[in-house]
Amino acid sequence: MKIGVFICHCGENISRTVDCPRVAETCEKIPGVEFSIDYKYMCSDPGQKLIKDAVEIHKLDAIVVGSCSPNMHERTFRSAAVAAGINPFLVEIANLREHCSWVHEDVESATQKAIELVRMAVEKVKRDKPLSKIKVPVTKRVLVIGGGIAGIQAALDVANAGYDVVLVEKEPSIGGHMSQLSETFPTLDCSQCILTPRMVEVNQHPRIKLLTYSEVEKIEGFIGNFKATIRKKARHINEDICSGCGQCVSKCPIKKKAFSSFEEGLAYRPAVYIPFPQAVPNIPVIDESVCTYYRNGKCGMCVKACDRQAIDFDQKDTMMVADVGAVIVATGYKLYSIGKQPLGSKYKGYGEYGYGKYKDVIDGLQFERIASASGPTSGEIKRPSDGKEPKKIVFIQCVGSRDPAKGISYCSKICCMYTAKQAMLFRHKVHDGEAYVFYMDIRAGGKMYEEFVRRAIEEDHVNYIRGRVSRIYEENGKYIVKGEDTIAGVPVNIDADMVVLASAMIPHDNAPGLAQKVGIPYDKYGFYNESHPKLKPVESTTAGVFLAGACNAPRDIPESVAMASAAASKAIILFSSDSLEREPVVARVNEDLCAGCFYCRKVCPFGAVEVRDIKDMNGVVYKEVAYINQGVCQGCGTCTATCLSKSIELAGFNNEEIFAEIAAL
Amino acid sequence: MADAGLTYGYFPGCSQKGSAREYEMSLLKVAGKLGIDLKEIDDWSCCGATSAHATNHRLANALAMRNMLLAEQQGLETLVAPCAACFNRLITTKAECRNHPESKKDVEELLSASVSNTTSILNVIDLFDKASNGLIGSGRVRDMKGLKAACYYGCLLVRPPELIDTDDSEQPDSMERIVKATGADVVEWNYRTECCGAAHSISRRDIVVDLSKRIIDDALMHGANVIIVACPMCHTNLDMRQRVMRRMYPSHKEIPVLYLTELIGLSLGFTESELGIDLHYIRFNMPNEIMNQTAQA
Amino acid sequence: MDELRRFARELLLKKEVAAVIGYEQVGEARTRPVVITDPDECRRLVLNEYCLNNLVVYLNRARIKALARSKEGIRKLAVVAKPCDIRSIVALIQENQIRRENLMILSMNCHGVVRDFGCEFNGDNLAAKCISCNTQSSTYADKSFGEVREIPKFTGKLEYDLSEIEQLPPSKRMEFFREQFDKCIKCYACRAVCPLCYCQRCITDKTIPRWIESSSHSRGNFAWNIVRALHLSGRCTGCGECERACPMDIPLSLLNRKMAMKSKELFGYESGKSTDNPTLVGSYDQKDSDELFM
Amino acid sequence: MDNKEKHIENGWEPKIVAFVCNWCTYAGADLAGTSRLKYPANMKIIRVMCSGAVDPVFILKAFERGADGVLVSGCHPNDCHYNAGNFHARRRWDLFHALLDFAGIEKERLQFSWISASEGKKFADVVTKITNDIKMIGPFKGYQEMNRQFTTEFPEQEKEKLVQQCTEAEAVNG
Amino acid sequence: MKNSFRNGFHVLQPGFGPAAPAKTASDEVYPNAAHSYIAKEVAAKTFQDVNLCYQCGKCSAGCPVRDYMADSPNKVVRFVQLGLEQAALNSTTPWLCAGCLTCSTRCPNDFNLAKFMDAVREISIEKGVKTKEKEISSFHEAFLRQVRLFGRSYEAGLVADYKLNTLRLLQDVDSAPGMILKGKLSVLPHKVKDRKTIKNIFGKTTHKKKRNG
Repeated sequence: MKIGVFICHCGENISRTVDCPRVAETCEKIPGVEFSIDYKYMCSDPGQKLIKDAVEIHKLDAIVVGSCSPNMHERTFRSAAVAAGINPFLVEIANLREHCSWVHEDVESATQKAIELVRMAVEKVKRDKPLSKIKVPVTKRVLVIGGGIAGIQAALDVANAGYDVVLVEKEPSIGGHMSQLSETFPTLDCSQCILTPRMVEVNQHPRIKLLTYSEVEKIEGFIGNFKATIRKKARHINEDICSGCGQCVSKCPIKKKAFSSFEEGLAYRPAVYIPFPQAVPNIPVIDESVCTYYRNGKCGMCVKACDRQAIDFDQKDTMMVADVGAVIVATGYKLYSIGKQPLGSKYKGYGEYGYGKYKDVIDGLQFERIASASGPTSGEIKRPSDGKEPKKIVFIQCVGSRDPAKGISYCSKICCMYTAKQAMLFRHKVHDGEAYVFYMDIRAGGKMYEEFVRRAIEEDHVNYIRGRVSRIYEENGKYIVKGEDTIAGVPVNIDADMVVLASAMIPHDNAPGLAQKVGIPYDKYGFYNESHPKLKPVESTTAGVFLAGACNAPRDIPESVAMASAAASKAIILFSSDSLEREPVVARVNEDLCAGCFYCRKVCPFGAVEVRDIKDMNGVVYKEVAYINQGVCQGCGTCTATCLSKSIELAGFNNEEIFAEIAAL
Repeated sequence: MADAGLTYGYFPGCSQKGSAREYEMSLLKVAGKLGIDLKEIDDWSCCGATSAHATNHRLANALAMRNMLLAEQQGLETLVAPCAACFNRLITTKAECRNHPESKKDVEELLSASVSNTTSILNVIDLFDKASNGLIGSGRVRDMKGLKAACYYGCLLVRPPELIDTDDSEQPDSMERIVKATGADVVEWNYRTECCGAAHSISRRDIVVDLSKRIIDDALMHGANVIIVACPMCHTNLDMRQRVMRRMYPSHKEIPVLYLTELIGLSLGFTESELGIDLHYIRFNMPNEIMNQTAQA
Repeated sequence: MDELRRFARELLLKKEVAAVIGYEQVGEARTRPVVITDPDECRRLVLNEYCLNNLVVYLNRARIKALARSKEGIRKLAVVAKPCDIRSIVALIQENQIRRENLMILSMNCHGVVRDFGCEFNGDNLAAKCISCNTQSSTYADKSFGEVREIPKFTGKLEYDLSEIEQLPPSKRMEFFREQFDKCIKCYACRAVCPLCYCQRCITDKTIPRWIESSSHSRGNFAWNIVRALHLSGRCTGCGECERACPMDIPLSLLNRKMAMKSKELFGYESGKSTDNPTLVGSYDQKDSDELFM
Repeated sequence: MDNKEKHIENGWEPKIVAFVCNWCTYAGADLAGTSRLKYPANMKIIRVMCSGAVDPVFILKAFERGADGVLVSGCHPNDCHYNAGNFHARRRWDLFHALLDFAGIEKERLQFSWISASEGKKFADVVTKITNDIKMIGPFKGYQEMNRQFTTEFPEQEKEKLVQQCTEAEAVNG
Repeated sequence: MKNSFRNGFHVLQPGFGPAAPAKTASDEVYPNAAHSYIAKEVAAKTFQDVNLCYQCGKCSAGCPVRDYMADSPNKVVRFVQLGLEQAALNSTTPWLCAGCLTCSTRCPNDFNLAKFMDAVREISIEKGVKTKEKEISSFHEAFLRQVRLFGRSYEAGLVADYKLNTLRLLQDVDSAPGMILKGKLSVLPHKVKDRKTIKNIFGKTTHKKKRNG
């Protein structure tokens, strides 16, 4: 085998600390090296031409490039090799820049290391085998996880492009948090008025299969070929028969046992309930934990009320499998739990604010419900404790957010805006009311956002006080809010009738669990990581899995919608061809040597290992061996290291190649 | 009755030998009854108190560490510091020396000795809540029903949160648990962790009287008939300063202030003079129900 | 013993099993493995303190496997196994090497075996693995024979004490093991008797690339013995056959025992306990110790 | 004079091999470069796809080839590009490390770390640490003694000559 | 007022707040406040960077003695952040701080403000800045004198010492007899045996005051 070695100076980036000519000279002496040269910019056009010419003149079979990290220019040099007629997998990169010249100062030792790095690459390339790319088919269907506004938007975009969508929502209805909101900033249009048409469209779209009250159990496979297992939880209502008349709901004798999570705990709901009037699908669900039937086998009022016999107490959870080519994760957020938390909790609550202890200290979503025309107070601002109209409300921003001491250092981004909106709504509804907002900074970056906040201050006379509140306590039915105006430098104590805490957006508790099922990384809070913060904001690091909305970071509605459309278009791009090309770095089993212990199968994270029977002359199975599905294998190589008889090899990183690298040390 | 053999080191603190004499009396009585052996550190010295850390943090570290060093040398693994301020000085110094080797080195040089810094420190609540869980209930001879106690933690018993892993710093409930075990009722009130002015007791009496008055008024407003404290400074400010309040505010309503140990002591059957309750400025009158109980017993 | 013979004979007569693998007596204090296919030969079977071999190793031998693929359609083999040997069966089932339904396990209620053939069975000569045995009988077997008797108290002395070696400083330990491994002549008897060394081609026989240097010098010997212990860690059931088979008297089970202890300590895993357990290698727990990792 | 100085005075520089995963640690090492962090030049990296793909025999081979220390590094738990490769690796290393420890190989010789793609600083710190650790305990005498059985038969010049001959032979044979 | 543009940065002109004496504050303007003496000194004493404080004011909002302070606690932090040494050292706020840790407990960015106040107070002693809160400083001095002498605080001695130094002879004169009667104010001090160590500690830690004012 004739090997060419090409050492790049990278301008002066490498040659400043590595004596490139000497490296090239020394490496020429390595057995097998036919040709060796150094050049100022190997990745430039003349540099690539130099490689091509050398291949032609010296009849090279393989090349080693000593340059920057393979993550930078491996692709460049591989295409140069292809242009010169060499298999792209007979190219090895010695990382002389990031791993050598940039991190060392002494020329002698850096040069020595560079030589050794090149020698390792030469030894590896000697054992490299030509490989060709693997083609895998694409299933043109998308799984959207989460039916909030982001999931709805993504599902509609993909479906309207002509592809099938499976939309999975864990609650009984789609709509997400947006359906709970009263009015939206900065336009103050009614949230449900703009959302419900979309929800209905999802339900009626022929290409969207809507699975509510369902959760993703696991996802196997890889880009273009995922297999999602979905658990459809038992509603105890036959969805095919139910007409959504609501008779069962009104007859249910359980009135005051369960709080409505849609109403954020401000109202009760029966055991059989539809979360909210505009729910999609408009089908009730029975809550086993409070239903009398499940507790003592009696009652059955709902059965009597239903003239279509849609109640099915025996309904069980069902599992279904969906083959999809791409996944859009749009699982959204929850609010920071502001009350006192148990000792040792990840996030420490605000004992000083008394949320949970005082009924009229509420969080942002609770206020949305109170202000919403469809809410428990029909849109009239009333205190949860006694139903009286509060005349003085204090809004506190940054509760949970920008508070590393409580566990979260990020800015929750939307609270400045929604607090301004809520204060404004209060002033519109209670004309003689006074609203105070304690803030640290007002972050109103966005179209018409700053103007909106100014309007709250200038037109609606909301009192903005710069300072964080230290403590809230109850005295004679009033809530004493102890603050400080840090601009005037004076203490401010307000006796409020109600306090609204603008609590931070945090990921759902089970966000890490879902991430592990889907196979995507997440940050320390549980927000899902994008592949690149600037250039790949909607891709996860797992190919074929895209992110939309607040599962990635705190986002408001327009941003979530934009992100959802972006994620949808990424999926649609993926579906534009019928098959995908994949790197041929996959594992193969030597069936003759395989002892059939199937440790490989146990360790494979992708379920790529299948069982293959080896039969004798009589057709009797005498041995079972492992077989690796080339389409499913992602090439991690965990099986190769686990295999006791060393019967599995990972193409591109086989044991012989690695041994050669070690031997070259 | 109690598991014998619970032995702890005991760091009294200066007040215990003077203005808070009754705190020590009651603590030792109660501990003895519950089978907890408190071994006073031999030749302990002042922890430095506020004055040291307020003006000279190296001095503060050295004074506090000297006592922990003595405990180490005398084989006492756990120290009970009944005074909340002493407790705070000890845990703060311990943490600083743990987190900052340079501080530890400095302290060791000042003391001319090496310190392993492993002594664990308990306050009075820890002692009764954690170290001898359930002992009070079983040994109770008097039901303190009829007392409506306002548990006053003050500032240093449950702070700083990073060094207190036994209770919440904002809504603590460990003292309430102990008080309930004596049979007394607890009231929900607002000033449980507000400061009484502490070290300004002498130098800025005006502040202390203001702050303490607010605390007392809030306790009264929420229906308390006794305030329970676990710190000699809190006691001084809340008990002794009521005399000044009476002079300044003629409408001032008095409320007795008991040490936590005194309350436990009463429920364990000790008399008021055994516990030193008669040394308080504001007289504590036992509610009739409890008196009757005692008569029957 | 008679019961075993009768039972084995029945099995063969009824054509329930293709063969019975058991022990036969040879001389006063010695047995050897025997594979019986003729019902009448069952009288050769014995059960006693000299049944040292772990017969499970034969279940994976190609020729014996072939017996159970005969045209008559009998898929079952019967094997005589001490309760401790049954742990090897469990391990093999976990590793997909044999199927329970193709196996008839004839167990004995064991009260210990001798350390080697030719010794008198008493406390002095008790096999090392029997010293702290807690599986005198097995519920996993199809049928057990004999009665449970007490194992004699060990009164002999072990040549090497694991805890003593653990106490040595690292350099001394390395010296000790090098000395021991240097005795190795690469006869692979340890591999041949091990029921869990069933690979078609052992890692040490692979030449491209050469995983383990096969000539017997220090470096190859060290690598071989380390890799052998590694491949058995979390799998070895402690039957001790390797050490008994070693002609150079290398204390091989020291490494195996240490790894078994570590598996238990780190992961709470004991090999050959139950077929329901996931294997140690091939499974993981997110809560596995992260101590090693910077 | 402490050990470290003694070893260095002899002009000895440790030889360290790192097996790192492609996705996290290799990228972390790249970041150390892009951030121009400095660390000793003793370590050479061998890239594998996942820390789960590192065979323990690789490490023995590295020692056989004269390595004084070995580092294995991959993605943090739960961050594995392949979901679980590093979990399997962790178990494997827990066992292997215990085995080598028992066989008398110093703990410092074989070290493990989790270094993510964003931890360039950590990579530099880890390399520095392991290099210092190895400098402290000195050359891997135990293994070198075993190696000597081979190398003594081939003095350095002889070896070079042999390589020369092989090269020539190869050139002739094509 | 001089509005200077040094190094292209607009340099802050302090002079706000009643307690920052205009004369001293406007004289000391640090183009790079993080390198100012006071910020560095505070950081060294407290092991925390003063820029941890992001001026939310939660400390001042919860401070029990806030009402008696001219400068809010966060303002003193701001002085140090800006390097306004005189303003920080002349403020009475650090002296009024009772060390109750309410601020430190609630600080969202884990800035230990009580520790910060200790440091500022200590620096002002080191620098010989005399505080207007003379009673408080005298009390601390009197207290430590007792500890230095006896190893423990000797309350009767302390009160006498304090009164002599502050000339507040009549305060609490009514309490003392009661206390003595109740045995709460012992007439003789409890002494520590090993007073050598105590003396040694004091000797090595006492600030070398520049008594020139």
